[in-house]
Amino acid sequence: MAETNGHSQANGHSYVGTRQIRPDGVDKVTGRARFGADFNLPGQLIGRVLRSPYPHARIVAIDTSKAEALPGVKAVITRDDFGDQPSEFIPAGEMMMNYKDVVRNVMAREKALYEGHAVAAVAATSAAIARRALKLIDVKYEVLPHVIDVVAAMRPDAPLLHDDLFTVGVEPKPEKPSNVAKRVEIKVGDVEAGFKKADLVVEREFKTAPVHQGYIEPHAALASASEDGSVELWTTTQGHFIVRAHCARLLGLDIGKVRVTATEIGGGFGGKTVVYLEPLAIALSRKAKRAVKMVMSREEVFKASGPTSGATVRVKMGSTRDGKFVAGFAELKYQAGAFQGSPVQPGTMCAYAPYDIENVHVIGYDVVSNRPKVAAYRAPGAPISEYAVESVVDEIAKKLELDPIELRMMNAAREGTKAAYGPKFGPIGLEETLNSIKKTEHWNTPLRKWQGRGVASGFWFNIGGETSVSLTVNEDGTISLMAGTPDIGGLRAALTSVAADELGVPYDKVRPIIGDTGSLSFNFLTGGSRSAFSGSMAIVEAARQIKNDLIARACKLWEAKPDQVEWKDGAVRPLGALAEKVKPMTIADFAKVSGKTGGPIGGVGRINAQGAGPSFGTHLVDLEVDPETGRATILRYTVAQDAGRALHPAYVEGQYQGGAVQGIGWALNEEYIYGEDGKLQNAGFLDYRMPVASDVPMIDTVLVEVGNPKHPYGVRGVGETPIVPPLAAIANAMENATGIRFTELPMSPPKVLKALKDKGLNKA
Amino acid sequence: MARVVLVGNLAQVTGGVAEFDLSATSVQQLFRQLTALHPALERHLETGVAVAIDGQIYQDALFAPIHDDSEVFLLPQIAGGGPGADRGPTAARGRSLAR
Amino acid sequence: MRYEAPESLEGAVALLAGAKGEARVLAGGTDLLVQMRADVVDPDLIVDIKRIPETRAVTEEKGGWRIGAAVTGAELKEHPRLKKVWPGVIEAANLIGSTQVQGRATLGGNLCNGSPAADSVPALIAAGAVASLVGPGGRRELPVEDVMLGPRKLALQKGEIVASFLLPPRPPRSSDAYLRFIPRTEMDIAVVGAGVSLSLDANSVISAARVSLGAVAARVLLVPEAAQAIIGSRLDKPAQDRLEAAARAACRPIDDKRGTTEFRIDVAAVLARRSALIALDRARSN
Amino acid sequence: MAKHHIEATVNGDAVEFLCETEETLLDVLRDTLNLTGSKEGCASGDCGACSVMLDGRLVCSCLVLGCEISGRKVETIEGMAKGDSLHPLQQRFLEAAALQCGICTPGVLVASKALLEKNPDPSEHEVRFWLAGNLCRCTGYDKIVTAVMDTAAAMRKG
Repeated sequence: MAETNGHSQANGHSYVGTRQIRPDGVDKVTGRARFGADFNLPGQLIGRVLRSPYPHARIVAIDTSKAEALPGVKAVITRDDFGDQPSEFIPAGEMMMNYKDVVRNVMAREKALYEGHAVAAVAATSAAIARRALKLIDVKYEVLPHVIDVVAAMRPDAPLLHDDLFTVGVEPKPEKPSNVAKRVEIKVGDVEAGFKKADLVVEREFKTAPVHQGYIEPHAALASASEDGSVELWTTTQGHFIVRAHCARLLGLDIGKVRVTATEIGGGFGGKTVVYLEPLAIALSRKAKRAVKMVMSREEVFKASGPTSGATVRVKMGSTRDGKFVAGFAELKYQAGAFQGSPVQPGTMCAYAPYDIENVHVIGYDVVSNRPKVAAYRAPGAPISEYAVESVVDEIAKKLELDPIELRMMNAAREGTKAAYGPKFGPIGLEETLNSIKKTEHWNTPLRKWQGRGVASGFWFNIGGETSVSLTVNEDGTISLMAGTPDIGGLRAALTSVAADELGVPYDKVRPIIGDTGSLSFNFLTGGSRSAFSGSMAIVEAARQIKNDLIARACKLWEAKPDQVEWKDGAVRPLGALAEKVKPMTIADFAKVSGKTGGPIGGVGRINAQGAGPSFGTHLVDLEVDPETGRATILRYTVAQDAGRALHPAYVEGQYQGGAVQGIGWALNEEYIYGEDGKLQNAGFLDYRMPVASDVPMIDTVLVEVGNPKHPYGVRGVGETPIVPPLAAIANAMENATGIRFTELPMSPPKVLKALKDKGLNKA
Repeated sequence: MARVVLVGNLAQVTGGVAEFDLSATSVQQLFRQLTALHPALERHLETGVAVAIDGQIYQDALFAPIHDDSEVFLLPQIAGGGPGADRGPTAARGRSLAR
Repeated sequence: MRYEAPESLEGAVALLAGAKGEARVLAGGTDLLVQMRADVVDPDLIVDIKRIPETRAVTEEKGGWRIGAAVTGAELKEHPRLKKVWPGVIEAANLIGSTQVQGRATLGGNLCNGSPAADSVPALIAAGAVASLVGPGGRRELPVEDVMLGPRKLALQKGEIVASFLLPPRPPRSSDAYLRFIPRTEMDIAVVGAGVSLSLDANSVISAARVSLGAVAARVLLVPEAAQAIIGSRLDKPAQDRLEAAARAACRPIDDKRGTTEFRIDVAAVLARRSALIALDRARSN
Repeated sequence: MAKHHIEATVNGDAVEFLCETEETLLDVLRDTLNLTGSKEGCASGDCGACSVMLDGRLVCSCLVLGCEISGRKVETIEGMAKGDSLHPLQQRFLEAAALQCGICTPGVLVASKALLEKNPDPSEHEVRFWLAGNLCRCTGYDKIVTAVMDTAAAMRKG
């Protein structure tokens, strides 16, 4: 059987690796593309949510009678419209999802656990009526003391959020409930022995503030439930199959009865992997017997959707005089928000991952507090722990008077290095990223007073996971590609290039769409930098099925044996003597006779993609500090990251640039600001200060490609690593510019000016 | 005999025993043998474990092969940008384990 | 909620004076609409003044300039001559929000929103601008520094609106400047604002000056002591130090999500000095 | 309260609609005129995803009342392409991957077109400060600014 491995086109030219125009692009530049809030149904009602004004309160009673009586109100729901869920752990990576928590986060039950927590929802014939109806719902609260900061929440006398939450991972099993949901730990070698061998030990404590993913599109959902138990749902999400599973569970529906369409998604970065409005819209629609559309306001997005953890991290590292790291200890305290499930586990595993250290011990605590439940934010947990470690690494370099890149090079993880979280690494590109930064003109340009340069490396595992795609050959030989992982940043362009190369057809003959949950088998969500990695692997499988089918059909048509034919450059070609008798048949030729030769032509790829290769990155940043105001200005930024093989270089560069700028915001100005009353003070884009176009320079990128042997094209996920290095790179640049080691993020002007004043440095 | 190492909190379930030498030739056999030694492990193996075999990380791959000289690590499952539930209510999906 | 767009000042005054419930003036709307959407205000009547000629005009008057209350920041920036005469006032007006907000935001709206952190108000006060108010009792003139009494509190009587501002005539060798501090480079509300307007005599000694600070007290401040600190000097180092000391002394800031008290005082002094130096530089060259 | 009856021009077409006083131009465009190209990211004028041209002036349509546009001209993203050829900015944004998720793209394109009509040869600084009101969280702005400057150069060559 002449199995094909043809990855290239007729003239050896290949779309993979080139900058094709994305097939879904025209609609996005003309305003035709439809995002969450752009879908409407005839006769739809508008839904709005009543949210708790208190950060912590028992909900004694909810009286919805006056709201229900308001003309135009068609349905009102509260906790009573959702059956309770047992405490059962569903594996969602390390943030174990527990449906007892999911149902409570979607609609408060016994208690409101954060300001903005949903308490009731209404559906009415207009937004104005819905808003008025909310004011008529009478909720009796018994306000309780609240706690926001993670360290405060861990104190034995702290207000308790859940009286049935006992710390897991602690021996002996505690009898008293606490806000510490879990203690996690990884241990390699003997860290105390390591510290004894160290000539230099540096220990620092760091503090980071909660930051939001900041996607510009608010959450939106449109649900239409019918009396036969079937549901149609349009929602902006990173994982419509996951949304379907959650909604089916919370509303007692068969999964097969629920069909979810993923709309175009206006940014997610991990924050749209959770359900907020979807179960409410379905419940309201079921009750009102009409479609219900719900869209969050920006204030609701900030108050009621999950930012990433604020955290306190203590790092202690030991190094020999010549710069060999001999011991790495870290203690991570991560906020989980109202329910357990912070990214502290991946945080512990990533802390020392970039380095080859014999003795590592990392402890992590998952701590609840009266804030919205944390959701993933791009390499969840890793930016925080690696910020702390990379800051201490920089301090070691300074104290040992070693070049910061050389020091990292000496300790860098390579192929065969035992990772701090256990297994040996396969081929990885950390060294190549360090070398390429060293060779840049940026690294070698001199700086002036009050200017500083910082470097830092970063790592993320990347995952594969369950993925289903389909390729269909249409009657005219054109190809319909259907993937099941929502495309946020150019996935369809990457998959189209792979499909075109695999089938030997022109790029513009392939039309990619994202299928709804009724059109494909199960897909895990877009996250973990997995969609290009797994999607392309599944497309190769689907294409293989088509090519083998066409080879079989050719053999029957030509009455030939498999070894007399081969697939090459988009056609089945006769070999040897047979070549005189018959002409090659292209995909379009087969499409014309598909009926006669067996039926419609197509292939599906249904895999659990394995072999995801980690992506390492190293960032370099120059900044300038105004000593009289404490403001930092980013002068220059370079990202070098290993992509394995860039299916579409422009969108890989885009991930590097976007992650870097999110990191700049996280490091300099972004933070959730709470008042003493436990309420969020900056729930809007005016005072939640994300970088604007004039805040940042061009972000230069270096595409390192150390192939991942476990992928047919050598691909590695690239989406998450870019946000890991910036926090420390910028902190190291600040130290380089001011001589002060800032250990708290964000390094906002008031904090910087105060530190400069304390040292009498605040003069030009 | 493959060398098997438990990473993270799993060792707490086995009373601190973190390393084993087992004759398993697949992940499914490995889980059976581990559960036979430590029944308390079964719940964890079923819902929240990734398996690294000679450096490659497998998630939910019961039939991944294990060789005689393999080095195997059982890790807390790694999820990326998506903490969303793995597969919702039917996560276990009737996976046949040690039984 | 009623919406009216009168074409005369008298029409607007009559509507506002006669309004039963809460009435609000709409110029650019870049503050009013945000507050309405956030349920901070729920007016029964909106009076759009953009169809009233005086509010939209920029005219020369008695050697100075009369600027309509509803002229937008973008229009001020494009005015051929204003920027040369009053660079400080124009750069302040142009720091209110983004390009899009510039297309709508007005000097009248910025003042009457009543925020101590308003960007254009320190520059108008430093310039010695006088607001021309029209109400049931007719027209009266009020220096801009007297219009704002405190956060969201104005010296306007019921039914009174700001129709326009008069910028006084400028002796030769005069200029102004406005600086503000924001953590980003755009899009933020001023954490501190400093406007300085000054004139030089024949041998470049400061003969007249006005200094105004924003976001450092319950209202935008005119700081006479800061002006005294530099009048009679060439803004040498001692004069700069006196200016900084006077600016610090005048500050009564609060801690809030945008800045701490200590930070605002420190930065107010720095911006007052830097703004004065720019105004001096500009005054020398014209 | 009776609704306002408004007549105006949107993308060159005469339009007629009823609107409540508190309805913004963005609400009217999206919910009444079914032009969903302009997006709501914040409804407070801080993100620019709703940018439109109002009588030739770049504004946030969420900060304009529907009843204010009586007799005036509005241009939205849906009016940017002429006939079946995209505007050079639209084409360049696709070629240069100057968008990822695309929610900010309509606002950025409308704002960039307004810039180039005012300033055919903008510096990087001028482009960045002009677009400071258009938040983008995916791209880090690099490819957007580059695409605007490249388009300006190409248009200058004619």
